[in-house]
Parts: sequence; C-alpha cells; structure tokens
Amino acid sequence: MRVMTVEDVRRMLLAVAERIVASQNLLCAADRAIGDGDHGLGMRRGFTAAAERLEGDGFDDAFVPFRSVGDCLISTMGGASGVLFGVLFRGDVEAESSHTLSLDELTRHFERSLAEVCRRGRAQTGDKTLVDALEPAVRSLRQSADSGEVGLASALRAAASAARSGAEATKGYVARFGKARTLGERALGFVDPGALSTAIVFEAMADWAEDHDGQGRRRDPATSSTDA
Amino acid sequence: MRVMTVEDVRRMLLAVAERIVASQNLLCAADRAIGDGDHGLGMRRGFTAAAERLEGDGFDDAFVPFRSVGDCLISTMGGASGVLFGVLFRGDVEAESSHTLSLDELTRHFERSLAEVCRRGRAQTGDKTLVDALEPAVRSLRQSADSGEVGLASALRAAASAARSGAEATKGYVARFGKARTLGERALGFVDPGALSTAIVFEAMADWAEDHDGQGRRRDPATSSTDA
Amino acid sequence: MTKFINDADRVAAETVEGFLAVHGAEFVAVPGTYGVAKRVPGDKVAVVSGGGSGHEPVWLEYIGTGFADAVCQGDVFAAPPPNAIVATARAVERGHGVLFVYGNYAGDALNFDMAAEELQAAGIPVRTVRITDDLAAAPAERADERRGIAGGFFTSRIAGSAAEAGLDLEAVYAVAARANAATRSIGVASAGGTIPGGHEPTFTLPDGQMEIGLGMHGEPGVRRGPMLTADEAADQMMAYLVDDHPVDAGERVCVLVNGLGATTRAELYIIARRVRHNLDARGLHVHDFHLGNYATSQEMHGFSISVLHLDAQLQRYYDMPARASFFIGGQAAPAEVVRA
Amino acid sequence: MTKFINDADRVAAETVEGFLAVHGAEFVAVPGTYGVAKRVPGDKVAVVSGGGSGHEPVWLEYIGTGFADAVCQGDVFAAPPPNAIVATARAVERGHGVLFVYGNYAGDALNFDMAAEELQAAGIPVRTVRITDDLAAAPAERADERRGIAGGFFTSRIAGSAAEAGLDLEAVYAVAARANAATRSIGVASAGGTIPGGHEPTFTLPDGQMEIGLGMHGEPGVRRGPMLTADEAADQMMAYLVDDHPVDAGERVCVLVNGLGATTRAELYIIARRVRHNLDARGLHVHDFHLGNYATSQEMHGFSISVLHLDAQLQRYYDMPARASFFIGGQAAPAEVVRA
Ligand SMILES: Nc1ncnc2c1ncn2[C@@H]1O[C@H](COP(=O)(O)OP(=O)(O)O)[C@@H](O)[C@H]1O
Ligand SMILES: Nc1ncnc2c1ncn2[C@@H]1O[C@H](COP(=O)(O)OP(=O)(O)O)[C@@H](O)[C@H]1O
Ligand SMILES: [Mg+2]
Ligand SMILES: [Mg+2]
Ligand SMILES: [Mg+2]
Ligand SMILES: [Mg+2]
Repeated sequence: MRVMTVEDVRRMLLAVAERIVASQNLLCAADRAIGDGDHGLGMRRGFTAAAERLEGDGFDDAFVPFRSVGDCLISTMGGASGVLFGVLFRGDVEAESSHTLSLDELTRHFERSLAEVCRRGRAQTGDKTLVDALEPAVRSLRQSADSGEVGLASALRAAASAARSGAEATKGYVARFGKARTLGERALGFVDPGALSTAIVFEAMADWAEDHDGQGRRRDPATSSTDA
Repeated sequence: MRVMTVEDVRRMLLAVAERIVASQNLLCAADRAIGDGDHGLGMRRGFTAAAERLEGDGFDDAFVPFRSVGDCLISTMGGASGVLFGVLFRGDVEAESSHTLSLDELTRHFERSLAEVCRRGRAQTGDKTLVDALEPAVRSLRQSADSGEVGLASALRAAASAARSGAEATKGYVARFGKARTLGERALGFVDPGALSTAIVFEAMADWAEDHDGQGRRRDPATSSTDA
Repeated sequence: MTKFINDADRVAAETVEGFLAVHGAEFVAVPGTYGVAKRVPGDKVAVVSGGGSGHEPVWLEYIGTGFADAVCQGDVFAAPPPNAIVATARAVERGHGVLFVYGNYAGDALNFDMAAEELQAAGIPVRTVRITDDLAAAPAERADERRGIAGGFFTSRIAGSAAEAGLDLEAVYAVAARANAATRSIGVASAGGTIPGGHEPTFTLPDGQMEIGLGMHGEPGVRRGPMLTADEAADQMMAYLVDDHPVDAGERVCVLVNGLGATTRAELYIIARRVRHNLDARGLHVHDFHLGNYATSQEMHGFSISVLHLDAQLQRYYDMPARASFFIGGQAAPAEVVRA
Repeated sequence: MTKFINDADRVAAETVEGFLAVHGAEFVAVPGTYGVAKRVPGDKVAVVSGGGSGHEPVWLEYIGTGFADAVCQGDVFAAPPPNAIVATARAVERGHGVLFVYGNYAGDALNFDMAAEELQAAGIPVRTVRITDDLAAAPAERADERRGIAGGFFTSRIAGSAAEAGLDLEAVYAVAARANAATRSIGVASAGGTIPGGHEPTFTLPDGQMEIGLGMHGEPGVRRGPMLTADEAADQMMAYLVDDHPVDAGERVCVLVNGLGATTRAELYIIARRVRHNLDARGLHVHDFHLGNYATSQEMHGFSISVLHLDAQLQRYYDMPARASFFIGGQAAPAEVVRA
C-alpha cells in the first residue's frame, strides 16, 4: 500500500477507536499506578464519540478524518489527554489537504502533531509523557519516508514498534509533567499511561494497514493489546 | 453483719466502683449489641469520679456515701445512665440520715431509688432496662428485711442473685426505652446493658459484704464479673 | 484508626475549645462544662439546646442569630449532665425563662428534665420542646416517641427567631412545638462511622447494602436492602415523608437534604435534584432548599431528607434573619427554572 | 460501593443539575456543558473558574457575589474541554475581558489555554491565574509548578471582589495573582476516597498511617508515616507553612482549615484549636478564620491548612461582601479570648 484513500483513513481510525475503547481497563490501571486512574475513562469517552463521528457523513479529504477525530477528542474528553491526543490526531490547525494520503503526507501530519503536542504540553523526550512514544514513532516514519522504499503498512509497523519501545522506556524515567510529577522516583518501574495509549494507537494503525495491505502478513490476533 | 458503719459503706462503694471500672469493655460490648456502645465508657467515667470522691474527705452519715456517689454519677456521666444510676445510688433527695445502716434502712434506700428510677425513666419491669434488675433486687431485699432473720451479707447476696436473674431475663424482652427501642424483636437474645451493670453493682456489694462478714464464706474470685 | 484527634477522652472538650478558637469573638465557654454561650444574649426568652457531641454541627453550632443563645454538649453520643445544662442556661437566662430544644432521646430527656427541675426550683420558668422528626423511629400514633434527627434544624431556627421576636416563654414554646410537629425526616445510610478512639463502626452493613430509617447513632431503621440508585432512594424516602404527613398542591415547604458525614456534596446534589422533581411533581411550593452537613453521625455515609410544612405563623419566624457558623441561608429555585 | 448515585457516567452532569435544582434562582446552566453562569453577571471583568468535578464545592460552587461569574466543571477529576470553557466564558463576558482562575494542573492548563486562544481569536482579552498554593508539590524555586488546593478559596474570593470593584482586566489579574502568590497550603490524609462507580480508593495507606503533602487526587506527598496526634500534625504543617513563607509578628493572616471529605467537623475544630495556638504564639493577627469542607477529594479522610498573608491591597478586596452556596463569612476570635 503506497497511499491510503479517504475511506482507508476513515476505516483505519475506526479500528484505532475500537482498540482504544477495548483498552480502557488497561489504561486506567496504568494511570492508577502513577496518576489519578482515569486515563482509560477519558480515552473511552473520546474515542466513542470519535467513532460515532467517523461512522457519520462522508469525508472528501484524507486529512479530515484525522482532524475530526482530533476535534472530537478535544471537545469530549477533557483532561490533559483530551487536548494532547486531540492535537496528536488533529495535527495543526494550518493543515494540508489531499484526496489520498502518502507516507510522506502521513509523516508530515504526525510531525506537525508532535510539534503541537510539545508546544502545548511543553514536555520533551524523557519527561515520561506520551511524547516518549510519539517522538520515536514520528522519527521512524520520517526515516521510512526518506528511504523512499517502505510501504505504508511496514512504515506504520516500524513506527508502532518504536512507539512501544518508547513507552516501555518510560518505566526508567521520573515524570516531569502531569499527575505523576510529584511521585519522583516512586514513578520508576511504571509505564506512562499516555505513552502506552500512543503505542496502542500506532499498533492499531499498523495492524489495520497490514490487514488491508495486499503484500502484508495477516496479523496474529494474540499480539492485540486490549484487555477485553 | 447486722449493720454497716459509715466506713463500711464507704469501702463497699469503693469496691463497687472498682468493679464497674474493670467491667468497662464488657458493658460497652453489651451496649454495642443493642445500643450505641458507650455504656461502659460512661460508667467508667462516673465511677472513676465517684471513687475519687469516696477516697476524699470523711463522711459522718451512712447515707452520704450513697448520695455522694449518686451526685457524682449524675454530674459526670451524662447519658441516660448518668441520671438513672445517679438516682439509683442517691435514692431520693428527701433522704434519711443515720450513723449506721441496717438492712431495713438499706432496703428503704433502694426502694426510694427504684421509685425514683421508675418515675424519671418511666420504664416498668419487662421494658428491658435496668429496672428489670433493680426491681427484683429491691424486692429480694424487702423480703429479707421483713423476715427479720437475714444478715446484711446474705440479703445482699440474695439481692445480687435476683438482679442477675432479672438481667438475664431481659434477653427475652423487646425494649421499650432507650436506644434499643427501635430494634424491636432484633433485641431478643441480648442482655440490657444497664441491667447488666445493675447486677454487677449488687454483686460487688454482696462480695464486699461477705468478704467483711465474720460468718460469711470467702467469695470465689472466679465469680468476679469483670473482663479485665 | 484514621481520625485526627489527640486523646479520645478529650475529643468533646477540644472540639468546644476549637470552636471557641474560631468563633470566640461571639461566643464564650461556660466554665466547667462543654457548653458555649453568646457573649451578649438578648433580653428575651433564652433558647438553650444540647445533647451528645459527635454530631457536629449539631448541637455545638446551633447557636447564633435566629438560633439558640447557648448550647451544651455532652461526651461523644452522650447527653450532657444536668449541672452542665443548668450552668449553660444560667449563662444566658435574662429573667424571661428558658426554652429547652433538644432531640428526643432517653438520655437527653433525663438530664434536661433534671436540669429543668433545678432551674424551676430556683424560680426560673422552663419549657421543653423535644425534636421528634424521624418518622422511621415510631408509627404516627406514637409520634411523641420518635427520635430527633436533622429536621431539628428547622425547629431550632424557628425557636431562635420566635424568641428574638420578643415572644414570651409560652408563645416561643408554642411556636417551636408547632415547628416540630410540622417537620418530618427520614435517613438512609450505606456505611457507618466510628466513634473517636473506637475501632468498630457504630453500625455495620454488608458492602452494597443500605438501610432506610437508620438513626443518628446507628439505631436500626425500617428497611435494609441492596443499594438503590440515588433516584430510587430519594423516591422511596419522599413516599415515606408524604405518607406520614400528606401534602396538597400549592402547599409551602422548606427542605433539607442533609449529609451524615462522609457523603459527598455531589451525591447530595444528585439527591436534591430528584427531591426537587418530587416536590415539583406534587405541585409544592419550595420556600427554601438547604443542602449540606447540618447534622452528622461521625463519618457515616448516608443522608436524610427533612421537610418542614410551613404555615403563615411559622413562615413569619422562619424568614427572620439567621446566622450560625455552619449555616448559609438557603434559597429555592422558582419551579419554572428547574429542568426535568 | 457505598455511594448514592444513579450512573457513574452521569455523576458530573447530575451534580450540576442538582446544583441548579437548589440554586436555579441565581444561576443557569450553560447549554451543552457542565457549566453554570450567573443569571445576571455584572458589567465588569468576567471571572471564570473550572476544573474536574469531584471536589465539590470546588469549582461548581465557587460562584456568586465575590466569587466567579461562571464556572465550568469537567468529568470527575478531569479538566473540562476547551469548547465548554469558551461557552461558559461567553455566557458572562460583557466586553471587559475574562479572567480565568483555576488549579495548576496540566489538564486544566491545556484546556483553558486552548479556550483562551479561541476567545482571543474572537477579540476577547483573556488573562489567567493558576492556583499554586500547595507548597508540598514543588520546592519554592519552582513555585509556579505547584498544584492548586484549598487555598484557591482565597484567590477566588479576592479575584471575584476585585472584578466587582470595577478594576480592569489587567488590574484584576494583578490582584488575583498577588493573592495566589500570598497563599500557602499543605494537606494531610489518612484514608482515600473512591471515584463514583470506582471500587478502588484513589490512594491507599495502611491503617494507622498518614501522609503529609498529599494532593487532591491522591498525588503522593512529602512525608508518609504513622498517624500523629492532631496537635503534632497541625504543628508540623504549620512549620512547613511558615518555612515556606516566613511571617513576622503582627502580620495579618486569613486561615482556612479545610476538610477533604470524610473528616468530621469535630476533628477540624480540634485542628483549628492548635492552628490558632500556633498563630497566636507567633504573634500573628488572625483577620479571618474559616473551617469546613471548602475543597474536597471525594470522601478522603484528611484536611489541609491554608494561610493567606494579607496586605492592605488584598484586604480591601477580601473584606468586600461575598456569598456562595457553600460559603459562610469567616470570623476570627480576638487573640485575648482564646484560651491555651
Ligand atoms: N504536559 C504534558 N505533555 C505531554 N503529555 C502529558 C502532559 N501532561 C500529561 N500528559 C499525558 O497525559 C497522560 C495522563 O492523561 P489523563 O490521565 O487522561 O489525564 P489527567 O492527568 O488529567 O488525569 C499522562 O500519562 C501523560 O502521557
Ligand atoms: N427510660 C429508661 N428507664 C430505665 N432505664 C433506662 C431508660 N433509658 C435507658 N435506660 C438504661 O440505660 C442503659 C443505656 O445506658 P447508656 O448506654 O449509658 O446510655 P445511652 O443510651 O445514653 O447511650 C440501657 O441499657 C437501660 O438499662
Ligand atoms: Mg489521569
Ligand atoms: Mg449507650
Ligand atoms: Mg450514648
Ligand atoms: Mg484526571
């Protein structure tokens, strides 16, 4: 798969929403360990609304499903992650427009997301936030795009692995933002809930892309990161 | 022992106070079952103050230690039992005066107490209150006194047995007064805390009288009703 | 043990000391008691309340403009002794007699009655109103055996104002008795509190169970069963209230949704929402709506609903200015602004 | 599960509905949000507050005379979304700009900042004061990273009064920021509450342990250890407060002893007694002393102590009339009437 149609993007994001909703308990448990325990609730609320929006009227621009999901998260979730996951999906207000989505366009989109997340949240890599998963994922996308040889599905898979490693790495960090900040060293050993969500988002995108990629391997359902 | 001196009365009441203080947990547990759990606390507070008063300055009237204990309970305990145990010891404000205490005088004293407890508390036998222990104890004292043949120690022992049976009998009653009233049939099977205290009071008096009675048997410490 | 105290035996005393540390500009200790009195009581009938401590703001804080002139606390859950009550009453009695207002519990009645005898023997006239708003405590035929719970707020407030209006003792007594007769309450709890220093809760309920009609010391209620939703519980309790004191459309009522200690304000508002629907559906005019912890039982989890049925006479005194340390003037939304 | 609710997902919504069922005469819903607004906001700078629900009376009831003109709640413990904040602000904005006052949490800042951008893009000037009173949340060098807890009461009250005094946006902002900078708080808890519908407490502590400096969502504090007596806990907390913001004898302070949810008023008074001793011993002038549940965390067992260091400018606004549904004007005892 070299480009995604508008419909591909819509279906992929529906799959993401479904995966996040199914991960509610997992995300709440992660947030209970070093936050206030509500991360899964907010994400479920936001992505339930997003799924409804995606089920709704047709889209004629491949960036619009992303923006719709983002706006939906921003206006329904509340909490830190409402805005942050909102801009993660929305990218920037000054967005591109295109009927299909190439890897390069997708990469530019997430680069704008990353910049916006960092601008608003003021977190950097190593601060134990979702940036720790998003930043390596975006870097990986950029490398795949620059190589010019990688398909969308493989690029998303690589980005998902990078996001997952980044999320895992947060176990070794103390938090500088969010509710875990005051925990100090007591946050060590726990994964950041937002980084975990971010990894799940990229994994769900990679899974969908592989499932709908002629050349892609069928994904093994056992690697699904839900807790249903 | 045909009469008690002022000093006898003082020492006997000190023994009563000691016994009640040592019974605190037992009385609280009984009150927890069908009341608000504080009966032992109030009794401890009252009898601790009463013991201090008894330790204090000399008395020249055999009724005065009773009245002092009563006043002390009334002014330090609070709660239903402060007034009721207060008048149980105080008898009536229009009291007798005597240098020694005969069985007949003691009986008249407790008859006045019983009348006063009933007047103030408006409870009758069978209402599951301390009256259920006090009334048979007083009746027993009256019988002993009328017989003209029973010594103080034996009379108090008989009264104590009557009080204990009366207290035991409260297990078969529903309460018409105090905090257990709203329990209805759920109070069945539980002894009334105030009746239990009353039995302990008479037992402590009987024990003291026997211990200080030439003819009396030495009491078996194992029958002591404390929970220390 | 999760309580912040110093010594279980000093809780009642230090609570009063703390009250005076905050409100000492207006009130003063009654020496040798757990009583507090207005620094400047009016030249009028003295209203005196009291009872066991552990229910704060009842009775300690039921003092102020439109409330009592003096209050006397006892130990935790124990009535104060007669001599303390006498001293407290004497601190504010100004030659017009004393009205006692307190909850209808055996211990309180015994101690206040003995105090009344002593005051009367000294030539001070005393009248007594015992709060009997808890409809769960006895059937209507024996309403005078009922316990006093949060609805005592209404009677206290009206008694205080009637005295401030300058009525004589008999008249203040009559108004306060009328307020008490016009008030009904019912409580519900889902978990008990603990007495300071104690480790066992005052009553226990299996998790997921609740009990309607439960008393303020954990006395058993009329109906134990699985947790209902807030709306179901409010509906059932409103049915009990209306059964016991039928209402006609257009009648004027004051309402109190009272927290028993550990109930969140959010829960109280969720209950209040449904209570309001009930009142509106019955066509009642809500003259005033109170919400908050007005009468507690340690950190018991639960609430009570109290309804005062106003008439013109009661309203006159109810509407007079009132202020106590725990109290905020209530305010009712006009029926039309409340959405279903 | 001991909570009286209908549906965990409807708690935030029904809490607001209940608030309006009681206080609907003065306040009105902001459609499509969990926001409420004054029916008749003044022709002045609009003060708008908000944050996650579950801390009632914060923020829902921080509205009224001398408080905010509108407040916007989020879901339980979650900041409200930007569009809800924008709608809430627009309901009371009258051409003089908007001051946002809210707790310094990442979620609140992100959402309020995005709302501010949107309002500013529409030509409405916005200024923001983030409450940072919790000294346990970060060292003094990074005071701007501290969380907002119960001391936000003082800043809210002063901001509301400054706006009502007719100051312009910059001036209201400056006064509110000054109030925030002059406020310090510290909390302690011995048991956590549960989120409605949740079964696990927001934080757990072995029985008999307490934690000083704990946040309002159960965020860990600075010192966990065995339960202290009330006096010891109060002394330690006063030491933290005075360390962080040294005081001189004769200085004028306002104090708030705040319950976190399940703490009894008796405990708060026992704490207040010791706090008062501390203040008196340091020769401070207690201008006002508040006690009660002004900022809660569900039925958490614990309390916080907040101190506002008054200066002449702050006092001018502090002393203006103020009234909210949870709020009673505080009053301090003159030092001489407080016994040791
Ligand atoms: N300033 C920030 N920058 C980036 N991410 C942040 C920031 N603050 C919080 N987060 C992310 O948000 C997550 C918490 O989200 P959530 O629990 O939904 O919100 P809240 O903290 O309001 O309860 C954290 O795990 C972290 O990844
Ligand atoms: N009206 C009454 N007449 C006689 N005894 C009573 C009456 N009311 C209560 N009591 C006695 O008081 C006892 C309870 O005492 P206590 O627990 O100290 O007081 P309280 O009920 O105030 O907590 C009851 O067990 C009963 O024996
Ligand atoms: Mg969270
Ligand atoms: Mg008892
Ligand atoms: Mg008692
Ligand atoms: Mg949250």
